[in-house]
Amino acid sequence: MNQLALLIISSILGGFLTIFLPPLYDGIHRKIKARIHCRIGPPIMQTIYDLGKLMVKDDIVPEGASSLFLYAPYLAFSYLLFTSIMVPMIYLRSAIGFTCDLILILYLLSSSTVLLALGGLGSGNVFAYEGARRELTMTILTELAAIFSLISIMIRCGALRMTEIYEKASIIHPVPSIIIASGVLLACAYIEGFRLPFELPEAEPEISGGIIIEYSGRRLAAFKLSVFMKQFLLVALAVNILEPWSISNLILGLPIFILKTFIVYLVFAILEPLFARFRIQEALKSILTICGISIISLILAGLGV
Amino acid sequence: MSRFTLLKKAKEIGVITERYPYKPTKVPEGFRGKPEIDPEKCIGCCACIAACPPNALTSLDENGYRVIRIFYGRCIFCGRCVDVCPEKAIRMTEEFELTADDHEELVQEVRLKLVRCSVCGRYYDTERHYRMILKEFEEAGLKVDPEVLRRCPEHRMGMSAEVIGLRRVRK
Amino acid sequence: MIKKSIWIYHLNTGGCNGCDIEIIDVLTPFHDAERLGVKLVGSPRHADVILLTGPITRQSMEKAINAITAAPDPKFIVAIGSCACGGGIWYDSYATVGGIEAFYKILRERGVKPPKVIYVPGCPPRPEAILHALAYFKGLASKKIKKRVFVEK
Amino acid sequence: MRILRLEEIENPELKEIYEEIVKRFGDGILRSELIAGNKLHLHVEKGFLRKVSSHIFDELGAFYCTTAGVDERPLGGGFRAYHIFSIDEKNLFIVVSAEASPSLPRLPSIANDVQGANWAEREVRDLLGIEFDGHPDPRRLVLPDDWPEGVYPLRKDFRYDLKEVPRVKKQYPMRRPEAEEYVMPIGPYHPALHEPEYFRLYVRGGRVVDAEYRGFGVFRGVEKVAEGRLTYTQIPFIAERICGICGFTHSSCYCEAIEEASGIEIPERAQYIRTIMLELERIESHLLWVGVACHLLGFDTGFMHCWRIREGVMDLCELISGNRKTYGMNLVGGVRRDITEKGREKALEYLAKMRKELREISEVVSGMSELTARIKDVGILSKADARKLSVVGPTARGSGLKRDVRVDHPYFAYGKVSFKIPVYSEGDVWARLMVRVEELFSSADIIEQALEGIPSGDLMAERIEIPVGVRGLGVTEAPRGENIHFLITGAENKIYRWKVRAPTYNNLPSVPIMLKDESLADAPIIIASIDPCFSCTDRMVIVDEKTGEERVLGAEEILRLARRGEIR
Repeated sequence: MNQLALLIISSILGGFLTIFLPPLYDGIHRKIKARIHCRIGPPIMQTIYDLGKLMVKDDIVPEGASSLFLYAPYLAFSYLLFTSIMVPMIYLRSAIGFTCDLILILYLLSSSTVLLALGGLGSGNVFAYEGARRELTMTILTELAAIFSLISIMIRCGALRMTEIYEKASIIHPVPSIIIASGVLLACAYIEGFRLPFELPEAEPEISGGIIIEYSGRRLAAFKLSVFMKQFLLVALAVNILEPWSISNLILGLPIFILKTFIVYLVFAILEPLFARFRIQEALKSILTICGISIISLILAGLGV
Repeated sequence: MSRFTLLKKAKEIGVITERYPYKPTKVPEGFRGKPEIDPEKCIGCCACIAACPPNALTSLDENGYRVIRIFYGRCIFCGRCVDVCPEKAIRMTEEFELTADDHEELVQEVRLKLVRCSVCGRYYDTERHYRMILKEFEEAGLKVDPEVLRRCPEHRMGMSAEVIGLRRVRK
Repeated sequence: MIKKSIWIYHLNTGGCNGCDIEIIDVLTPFHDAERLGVKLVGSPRHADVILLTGPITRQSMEKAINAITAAPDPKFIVAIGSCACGGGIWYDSYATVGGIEAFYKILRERGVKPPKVIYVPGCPPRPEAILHALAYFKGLASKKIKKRVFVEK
Repeated sequence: MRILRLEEIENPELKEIYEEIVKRFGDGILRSELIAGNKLHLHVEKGFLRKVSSHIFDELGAFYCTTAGVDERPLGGGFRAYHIFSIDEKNLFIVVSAEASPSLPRLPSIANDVQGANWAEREVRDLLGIEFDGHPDPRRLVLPDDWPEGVYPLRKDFRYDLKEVPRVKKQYPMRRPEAEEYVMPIGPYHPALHEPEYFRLYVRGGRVVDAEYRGFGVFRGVEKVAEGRLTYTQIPFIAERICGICGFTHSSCYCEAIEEASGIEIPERAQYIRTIMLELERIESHLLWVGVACHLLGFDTGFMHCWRIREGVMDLCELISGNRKTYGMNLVGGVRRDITEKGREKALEYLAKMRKELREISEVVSGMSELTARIKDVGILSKADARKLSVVGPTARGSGLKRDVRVDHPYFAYGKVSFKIPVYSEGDVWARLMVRVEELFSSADIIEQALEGIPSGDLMAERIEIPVGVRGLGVTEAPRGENIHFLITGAENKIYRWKVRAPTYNNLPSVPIMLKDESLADAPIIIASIDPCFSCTDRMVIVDEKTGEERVLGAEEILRLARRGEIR
């Protein structure tokens, strides 16, 4: 019984972390970015305020928007919330775990991105169309890289179940293939978070916010939160595979997990202000390079390294 | 990677943001802020109104008063009114925080009493201007019949200097 | 909640760029409006506060109405600069509507409910004046101007 | 006015040119006069207009400046179009004018010979109703689509404050996209522009195949208001508000024109002060542009740092003039404020700091491969195209044309300082960026020299009298290029006609050429690369209101469009 309670608590905590940590990290991100710009920057809670405000704002549905536009952000959000329960973050087991759950996680992650892009398309706005086009083009390659690296992790650990993978990983750790694979996952997380130089789908000066141009109010909040959550889940997956020993530690699990993700987001925040936006071709080229690296990890995993 | 010098640079410069509105800010000397009419000095001559490029300064004669009105919502803060004011009654202040909820709040009005023409009873000039002219005549050593000066320009027309009573007072 | 996070949309209705540049200036390191929770957005759909500059030219009027109606409630307008507040030096030109009062009259005629407006005169207003308006909106600063009438006794 | 005799022209080069023109088109020259020592005005017979213009443009190697239309009926004439040309290497201006009859105003178009005249002639047609025979593209340019036919706002019988011009339903004839093309609107409200302007890009497979511009959204009726309401001394203030970035160059240009026309000699100190303020304004404008360019390319850190550096020049201007922008220092006959010792010290201190910081920033920017990849070999304008369209300023200098008013036609104190004019031949966005960055350094040089050599003395000319009915032509180098003000003085302290040509007016027609075959993502930076200042360009033009359903307007309109299937 105790085990079950723990399981439920950790799952709820996982969902809670997935919803509240990324906006907080985004606040820190903005603060650091501001610091590199030599200015004070917003309060750390700013992104949470922003999302809270969007909740109370009017939600305008443009005339003739498709049902995808209406439901995509909520759907994506619920997909990701579900995924957050499946991904073990601070406790080894998750409430919903079964054989091949990794495949479902992957599926949910990529379909949430596709949903968001489709939602943008559903608004009928030409800028949203352009943003969604960019998003989809990039997602295909990014997901490829993510899939390759997850497969290489599966191969190396010889398991298909998240919990087993973590168990195995904490035993064999550290091995090159897993380190590379989780590095690739982190890179994917960076790209999926609409961060410069990959901020193409939103690209305010080019396409006025692109994919989110028609969203407002709660839907915009759900949209933004989904993007944050997706990035966070990828980061969570990656850091726990990269450094899995804390996950089974009941007391230190939570603080160490937060510390790990914080460090990752810190690096993200320092990197972003140093880049200019890629053109789509260049973005694809660099994502392709990341794909190549993920294939290397695949080969290494196949070789058992 | 030259771009990483940006980090060094940011550290070197530090945060340069001013803490306004928590800390007040200072404007340099000679700043052209909100123009203000000194109601005690204004004589209602309307020189500023003729000079004002956007017509932010207007005048209107109503109910025995001349209303000199300045609307900051249209003012371009050029300071031409200050240049042309003969009485130095307008000055540029250092105020620039002109946030308002209503455009009526962005108004300064100076209502000056008018004098009537002694012939037709029409209001024609401000009392202050009238008194000033009288004083100027006196200072210049010219004597003038105040009753004649109290005529509107129309009824003063055609009167020679003698009739107006303009003659040098012998000392 | 809206006072903690102000997303601004910049709506130029034929201004000379002076105010527009000062609005951008407010976001740059010296003034850094982001510390007050202000963020510039590219779509009126995301806007809480519309910063309106310019005397509203005949041409841009329809577009301005579109942008204002596209913004979700609750929304506010901050009229930046003397052109927006009262038409500026072109208030009576045949090609402008002539400031926000006249513009609001047209809005009312069309049955559009005009949002509440805050006036920020200046040509262009200093960045601090724009910050003051935003701070006033947030309740951080007080109004410093009121109508003054002098009547000669 | 009569025909000038050769002896009356002192300038030897102008004399030679005049002699040649008289020899070739003797009968066609009806009258001629000197607007100033180096500015010749030829009144030609209608039938000779094209020949004379192409002679000046092709054989004398002149650049086309602009065309000013004037309603001269109250003066006892008809409608007149003044085509203004400048011969840069010889520091000469030639104005060719022809008169159209008041009842049926028609003139031959020179736009086929002088491509740059395309827009200006359309503008004159819109505002004054002069028909140009043989014009290649006689569509409306400046008037809104719903403006009724036959109402010409610049005619003298049109009241400047007439707000109730009826609206008619009509559509602007934009070209419809072909199969496989879709339309990408940039504007009217686009974060890259900050002004209500509209570019319509025709995109095929992510590449721009064609572009149309339908701007003129910042029409405020400047010229008409100035003619109708304002006096000579008030006009510098409206001129300054033509543009909030480069306003001082407009008011200086106006003052230059009117001072030259009335023979007012402004004190040397005032000339130096104007020069210093103009260069401070250039620094402010270029830093602004470099920052915005960084922002458009997604490099916000560069944007923030450029504007951080810029803040210093704003403070400096505030110290000197009493306001951060719209300095309000110019008056006809001189300047209103002096540069104090404190201002001088601050300026020198700032310039040294700016040089250092700017160098650091440009090193970082040039080392960023993803940024340079987006501006090198992008948006190319060839030298031939640049010459054909008579583009000006950094746009011309980035395409290998060495033209700069400050050197070609020195004014104020520019003849007394030495500085470098950067010229790049690549013609891409990178070249235009580099021109601006290097100009920042030469501006600093100019200010330092001017502060060094500034003489003491008065600020205003003693005698300010403006004769009635004389023509004036002022030219200054704005941050964006050559700025032209042409005016005719009038009675009662008012101006009869004031024509403003801002640099962007000549540069904008080159944007569709630059955009061709470029990727859509680069369109904003290409448009921005000419540093377009729409408020300058549109100073006198009105544009389309809601022009029927087809127009791509705000988000709502885009939607409507999409549903109609125009966007595939």
